[in-house]
Amino acid sequence: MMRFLLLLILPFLFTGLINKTKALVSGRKGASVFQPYFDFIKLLKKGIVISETTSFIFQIAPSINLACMILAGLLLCVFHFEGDFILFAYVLALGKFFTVIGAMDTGSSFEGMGASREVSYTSLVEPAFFIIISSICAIGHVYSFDSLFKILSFNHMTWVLIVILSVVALFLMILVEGSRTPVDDPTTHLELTMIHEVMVLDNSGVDLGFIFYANALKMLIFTTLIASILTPHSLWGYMVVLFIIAVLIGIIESITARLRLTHIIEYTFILITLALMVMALALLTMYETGAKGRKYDYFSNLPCATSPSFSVAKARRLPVAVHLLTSETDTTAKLGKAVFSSYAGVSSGGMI
Amino acid sequence: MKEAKQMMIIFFTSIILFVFSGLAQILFKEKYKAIIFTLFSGLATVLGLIPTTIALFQNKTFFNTVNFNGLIGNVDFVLDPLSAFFVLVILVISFLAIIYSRKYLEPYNKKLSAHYFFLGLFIPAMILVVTVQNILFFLICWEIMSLSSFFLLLFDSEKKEVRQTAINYLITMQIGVLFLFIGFILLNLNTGSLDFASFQGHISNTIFIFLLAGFGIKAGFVPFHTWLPKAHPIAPSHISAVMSGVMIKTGIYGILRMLTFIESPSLLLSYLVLFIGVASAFFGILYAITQRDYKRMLAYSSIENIGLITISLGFAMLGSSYHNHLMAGLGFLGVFAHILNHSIFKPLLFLSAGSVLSKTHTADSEHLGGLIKTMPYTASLFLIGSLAISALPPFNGFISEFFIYLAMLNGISTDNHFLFPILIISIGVLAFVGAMVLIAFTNMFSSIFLGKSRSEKALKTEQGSPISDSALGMLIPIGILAVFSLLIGLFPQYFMQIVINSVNTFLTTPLNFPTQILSNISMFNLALLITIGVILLVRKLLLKNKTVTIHKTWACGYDKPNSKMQYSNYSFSRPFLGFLTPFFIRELDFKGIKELFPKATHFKSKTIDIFEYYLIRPIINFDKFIIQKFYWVQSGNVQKYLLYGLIFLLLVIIWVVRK
Amino acid sequence: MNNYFVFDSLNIIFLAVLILVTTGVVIYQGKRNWKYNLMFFLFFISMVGAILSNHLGLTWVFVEATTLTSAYLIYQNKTEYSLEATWKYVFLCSIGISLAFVGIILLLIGSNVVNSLFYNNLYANATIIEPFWLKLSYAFILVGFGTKVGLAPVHFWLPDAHAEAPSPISAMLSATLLNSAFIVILRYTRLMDLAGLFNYARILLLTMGFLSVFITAVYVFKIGNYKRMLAYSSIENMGIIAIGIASGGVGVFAAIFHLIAHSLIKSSFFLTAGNILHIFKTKEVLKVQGLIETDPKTGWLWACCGLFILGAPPSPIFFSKFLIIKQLFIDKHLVLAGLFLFLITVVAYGILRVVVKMSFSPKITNKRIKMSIRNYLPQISLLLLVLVLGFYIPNWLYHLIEEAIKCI
Amino acid sequence: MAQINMLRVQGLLLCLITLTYHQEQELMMLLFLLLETFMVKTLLVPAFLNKVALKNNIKIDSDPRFPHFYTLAISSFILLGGLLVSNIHSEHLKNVSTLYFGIAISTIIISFFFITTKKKLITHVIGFAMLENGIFLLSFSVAKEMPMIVSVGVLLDVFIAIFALGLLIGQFENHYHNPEVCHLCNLKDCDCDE
Repeated sequence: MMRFLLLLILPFLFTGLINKTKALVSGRKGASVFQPYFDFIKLLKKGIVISETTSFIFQIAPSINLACMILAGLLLCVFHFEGDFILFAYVLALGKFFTVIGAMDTGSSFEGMGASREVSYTSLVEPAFFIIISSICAIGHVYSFDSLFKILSFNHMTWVLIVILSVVALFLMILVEGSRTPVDDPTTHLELTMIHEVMVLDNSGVDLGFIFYANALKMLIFTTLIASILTPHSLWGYMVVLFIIAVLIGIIESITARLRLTHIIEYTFILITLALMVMALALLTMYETGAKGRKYDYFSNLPCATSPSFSVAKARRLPVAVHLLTSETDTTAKLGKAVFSSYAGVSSGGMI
Repeated sequence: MKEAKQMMIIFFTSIILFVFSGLAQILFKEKYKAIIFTLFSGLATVLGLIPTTIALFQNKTFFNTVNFNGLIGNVDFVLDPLSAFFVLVILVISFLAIIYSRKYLEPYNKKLSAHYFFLGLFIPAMILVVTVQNILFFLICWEIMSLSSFFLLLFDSEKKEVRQTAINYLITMQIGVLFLFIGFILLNLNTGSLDFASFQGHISNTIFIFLLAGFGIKAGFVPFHTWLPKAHPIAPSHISAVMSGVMIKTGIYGILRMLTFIESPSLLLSYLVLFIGVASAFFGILYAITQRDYKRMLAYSSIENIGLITISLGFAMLGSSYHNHLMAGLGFLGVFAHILNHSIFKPLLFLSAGSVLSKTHTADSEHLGGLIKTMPYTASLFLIGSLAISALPPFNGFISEFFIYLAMLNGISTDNHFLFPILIISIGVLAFVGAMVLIAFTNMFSSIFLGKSRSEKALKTEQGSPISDSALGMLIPIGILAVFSLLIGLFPQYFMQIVINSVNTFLTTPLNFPTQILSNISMFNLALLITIGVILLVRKLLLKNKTVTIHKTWACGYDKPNSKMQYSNYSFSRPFLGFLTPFFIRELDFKGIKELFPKATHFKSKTIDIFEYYLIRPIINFDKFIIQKFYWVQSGNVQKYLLYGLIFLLLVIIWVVRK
Repeated sequence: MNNYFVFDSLNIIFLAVLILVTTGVVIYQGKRNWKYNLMFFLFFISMVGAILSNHLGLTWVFVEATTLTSAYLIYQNKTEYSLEATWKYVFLCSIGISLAFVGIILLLIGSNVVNSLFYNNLYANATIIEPFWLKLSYAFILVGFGTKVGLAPVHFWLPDAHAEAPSPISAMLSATLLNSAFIVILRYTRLMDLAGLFNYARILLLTMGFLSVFITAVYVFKIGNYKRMLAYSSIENMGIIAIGIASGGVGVFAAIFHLIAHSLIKSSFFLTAGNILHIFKTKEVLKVQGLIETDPKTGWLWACCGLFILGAPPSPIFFSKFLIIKQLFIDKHLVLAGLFLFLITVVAYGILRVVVKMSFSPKITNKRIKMSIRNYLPQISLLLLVLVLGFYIPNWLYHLIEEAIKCI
Repeated sequence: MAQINMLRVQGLLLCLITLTYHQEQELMMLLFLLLETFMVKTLLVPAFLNKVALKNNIKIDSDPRFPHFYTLAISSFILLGGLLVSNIHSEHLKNVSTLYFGIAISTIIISFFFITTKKKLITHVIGFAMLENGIFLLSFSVAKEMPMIVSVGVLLDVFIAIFALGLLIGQFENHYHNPEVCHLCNLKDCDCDE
């Protein structure tokens, strides 16, 4: 619950942190980390301009999008049941649906362009998300976020690898879904190269505020997901992860250029690759645990608590992050390197 | 026993009443035909619903044996939960379509006798198909269903394209029947009986594959789907709704009915079904994205949904094969839930698309746009349909997809090292398909209803006055479907009870209905609606006393944007389709812009189904090629005729003498 | 002493069909001149003779007589084309029938001891007849009477004659004449069966049957003349019946059933074609448009006949095709079954294309041509009969066919 | 016309054969056969054909592509083949008079040869008459009698057939001068051939 409240409060701090980092890296002092809050409040106070082409869709779309993000956060932090991550993904999709048709409602060629790009480039995120989550679920025989976070500790190298790959994949998803460099450049001034920003060209006032809020919230939701995987219980841990990721995004935005549009699809293919790696590792774990012919009814009870044959469940509950610091992780490093080098290879494609 | 008899009498009365209503309207004047037909078929629907609901909700089986002399012999008519479920869907959806048809057909100014007569055959034929338990009678009903729908397709028969497509449809159905022929004959040889009841344990893999092909052609499995996108655009919209919403599911019914006779399906079959499902879902939605004709696009989307149903069926079968009962149960739950849901939101979409068509007279989305201002109700209903079909909460489409995911997740816990990666990849494909549905429907909804109108002609009636929204007679049936769509999404824990008895006919131990999960979803969906309401309220409060300026769309400084510069259907989907090129063929007709002062040029693109291109066309061409080789035989020369006969005789004589 | 004419279950069925169809045709064609009536009567009588006769030689005489009596009827239109068709018909059929006579003589060579051409004598002594001559004679009989039946590869007169004859006569030719020649083949096949040569007979029948269906598939694929299309469809159906007879077992039942249904449907089909010819004055498919709008009754009759002849239920042809395929499966002739299915699909495509095009296209003429009730009544009543047969076969008919099978 | 004369000779020969080769046949039957061969086959049919030919101004069936010499040679070879067949002592042929059998077969084949190579329609009718003669001889070689009624029927049929064909040739004359077989190619399904 606490996390959910933080989630609702912190989005603008997150973007503020990113902006601050970028400013610092580029040698400026930069605005305060709380600047986005001020912007938001200012936007809420303003009146709005509506295009004559638009219909009611245009006016309700930002609000619905925001509602979807809030409820997605609710699902992630508070409201857990079997299969909640499916609902999670589809609620995010509902938000996207309305953002897109809201943009199309203006009849502007630029916003159509943005909408078209948005749906195209994020189309691979959902499959990757599902493959990763269900692979992890499969090994743990769990079907909800909370139990997923519970089982994600380790007593084995493969587990560590799984967690790392998942976190990397989720981090890449933040960049795609949040429209950050290298997929999109939020600070660009050329509409032809934009994705997310160009979709909201016509929104103003409250609606624009909602859109900013929803977008920041979306990034934070994915960040929270990462944080919950790494430190499921500690609130301070959560804050730390949040901080690290914001700074990381800031640094990446400072040192890389955005990709050529034709290469973005290739970039999102990395997500699928990572997801399939997670699946392969999960398969490996299945071989190792060798639990066969186990019958169980998941409606009645949760396996991680009761199933005696499940070795991971009985493992020490040590946060993975700690493990990362203490143990030798050659393989991990290699794998990480491979992932990042492929990513770098793609990014060298350059601008549009 | 007595109750069963009474129920079956009511049931038969309902069927006869349908046929009668088709006949009765012939006697009346053109003006009253629709009303008469609606009244009688309404009565028939109500009558039919009595035994159906009792069978479905009280988990009862009614049956009656009718003796047809001679070839057919005794025919069992059975209303068990499985049949009753389909009958329920057929009755309700057909009746809504009939109500809709009255206003829809009004502007056509045509003789309606034939149309309603065949509609009066089509509906009972579908009902009989799902209740009859005898090979021959089943095939008869099946053929009557195909034939009457063929005549219904011929409504606009002045157009050559309509006639060609209708023939194509009937021939494809004929090929399907031939597969069924083979399958049923093989079964009949095994059992020596025409009764379905005797099939228990006799359905071998070969037989099942033949039947799968036969039923699959009706259902629209890839690669047998090519009739579907052709047939739907030419059919009157309420017929498309019934065909897509109900008729193609009779193919699924056939497969399900056959499955009841199989103890535990073999792995080969299960994986085959799963594979077909995945292929249908993927290709269906891919081609849906490439279409600019919205009825074609909806037809392709039906293929995708049939694919989802089949995927779920595949999981159910895998569950039974691997003895994972929960997976099997959830799989079947997914099958029935999705059949139910699809038969709600697809007619919803087809009917609202029909409203657009009847007002604008064009099915090409590239000529539309901005209709939401002139037709707000139709637009909203289409939006609800789009949301539901994209499986977005809080509408019903999500519920069934949720079951499919759950079945899949449960399958993973089977701990089979072969099943695991296949299931995970299926999840990936399913999620990707979900993303593609989103693209397809945002695209179609936007290009029909949003933005500015792309063609002035589409916004005017024939008299030249601006078009208005559809008549209430058309909006109400669509509205009912939309309400169902929302209600099922909001309260799945109650509505999904409809299918539980049907699901249990496939399971040895009854499925533990996931009420808890569904009520969680229900709570969540309610919360979602409330949140949206609250935020909209907040927005309204914030905007109080603020200036709301109406202005032109910001075109990044460009001063004279026009409607042609909007993102069109084609341009919207282009970036996405860019990286799926191997899966479809796009023929471009574009000369390019040349010279300093270019002359007028044109651009035309056409998307071709690869199955049509690489599978169907070569077969047709090959036939033509072979057949043309023999045209010389009938040359008109008597001497040659005689010679052919003599040569034949000579060959036979030589053969006899040599032996 | 044997009777030259007998009644048994088999020829009663044929006779019933003959009478039904003839009644329909007579009602349809109305009043004609005495010469026509006389020839029509003689034609009818010779068919009755051919059906009822119990003697191979006598049957031959009657079958040849049908050719000669119908020649005049075919030549009614007195055009260049009808002349050509009549010539081909008389010439090819006479030669064919002569070959059949050779077949009879060959049978006599083989059946030295028997020296009788009564069917029951032949059946009784079937095993004594030398197989070599029996086989040869069967080949000649098949080619000979096959010419009349219209089995490929000796079917060539058929499309010409059917297309050029007046429609009532085409109906008679297709629905009755072919049957009366077929009955000889049926009876002869029975002899082969009794002599233990059924396998040989079946190979020949199957060959001719498949050739017939194939020929139809080839030509209806791109047909330009709707009466020729009907003629080809007759060839196809005769082929199907031959296949049914050849496959034996339940296929024989199917064949008889098919024969009945085909006669009833095809006669009404041809009579409807007569209506169309009357309205449009052309036999070309391309020039006939909008039948249903121009004349709804004819249009719907045309569409229904088209569907029924292709075996759309509740047409009995649906059952017969089902049963024939089943029999092919029972005998494990999987390739043949596949071929059969393929060919009937091609034929269905060809015929449907034409029928739908003619019936449902937009109309071109606005003139209304009045036709009397007798131009519809026969077709409607025949089709209703077919419809009833499709849903409900009365027990007595079922048994009659069962009995008839025993005569084969 | 030479061919019609040939038909007459054939008829006469058949008549002589009937006279010489009668076995224990009834007198009625013998008389009937004599009548048939002499009256119908020798006199009536050729006379009728002659009349048709004269009326329609048909003189000679000449085809530069296929000279009479070859017809003669090939016919002779067929006849030779027929004679060879008659010398086969096969078990199958034990109850057949082989000479007549062989000649009958060669007559039938020659008549088919005539029909399939000649162009004039009248020649086809002559060929048909020849075919019937061959068949008559064939039935004779089997030496089994048909019932009287059948024989009469056969005779009647054949005669009417020839009569009808002759009449039809007369009709052709109204449409074409000198009817040939190539005039009869109007009824076909496509123009793929010729």
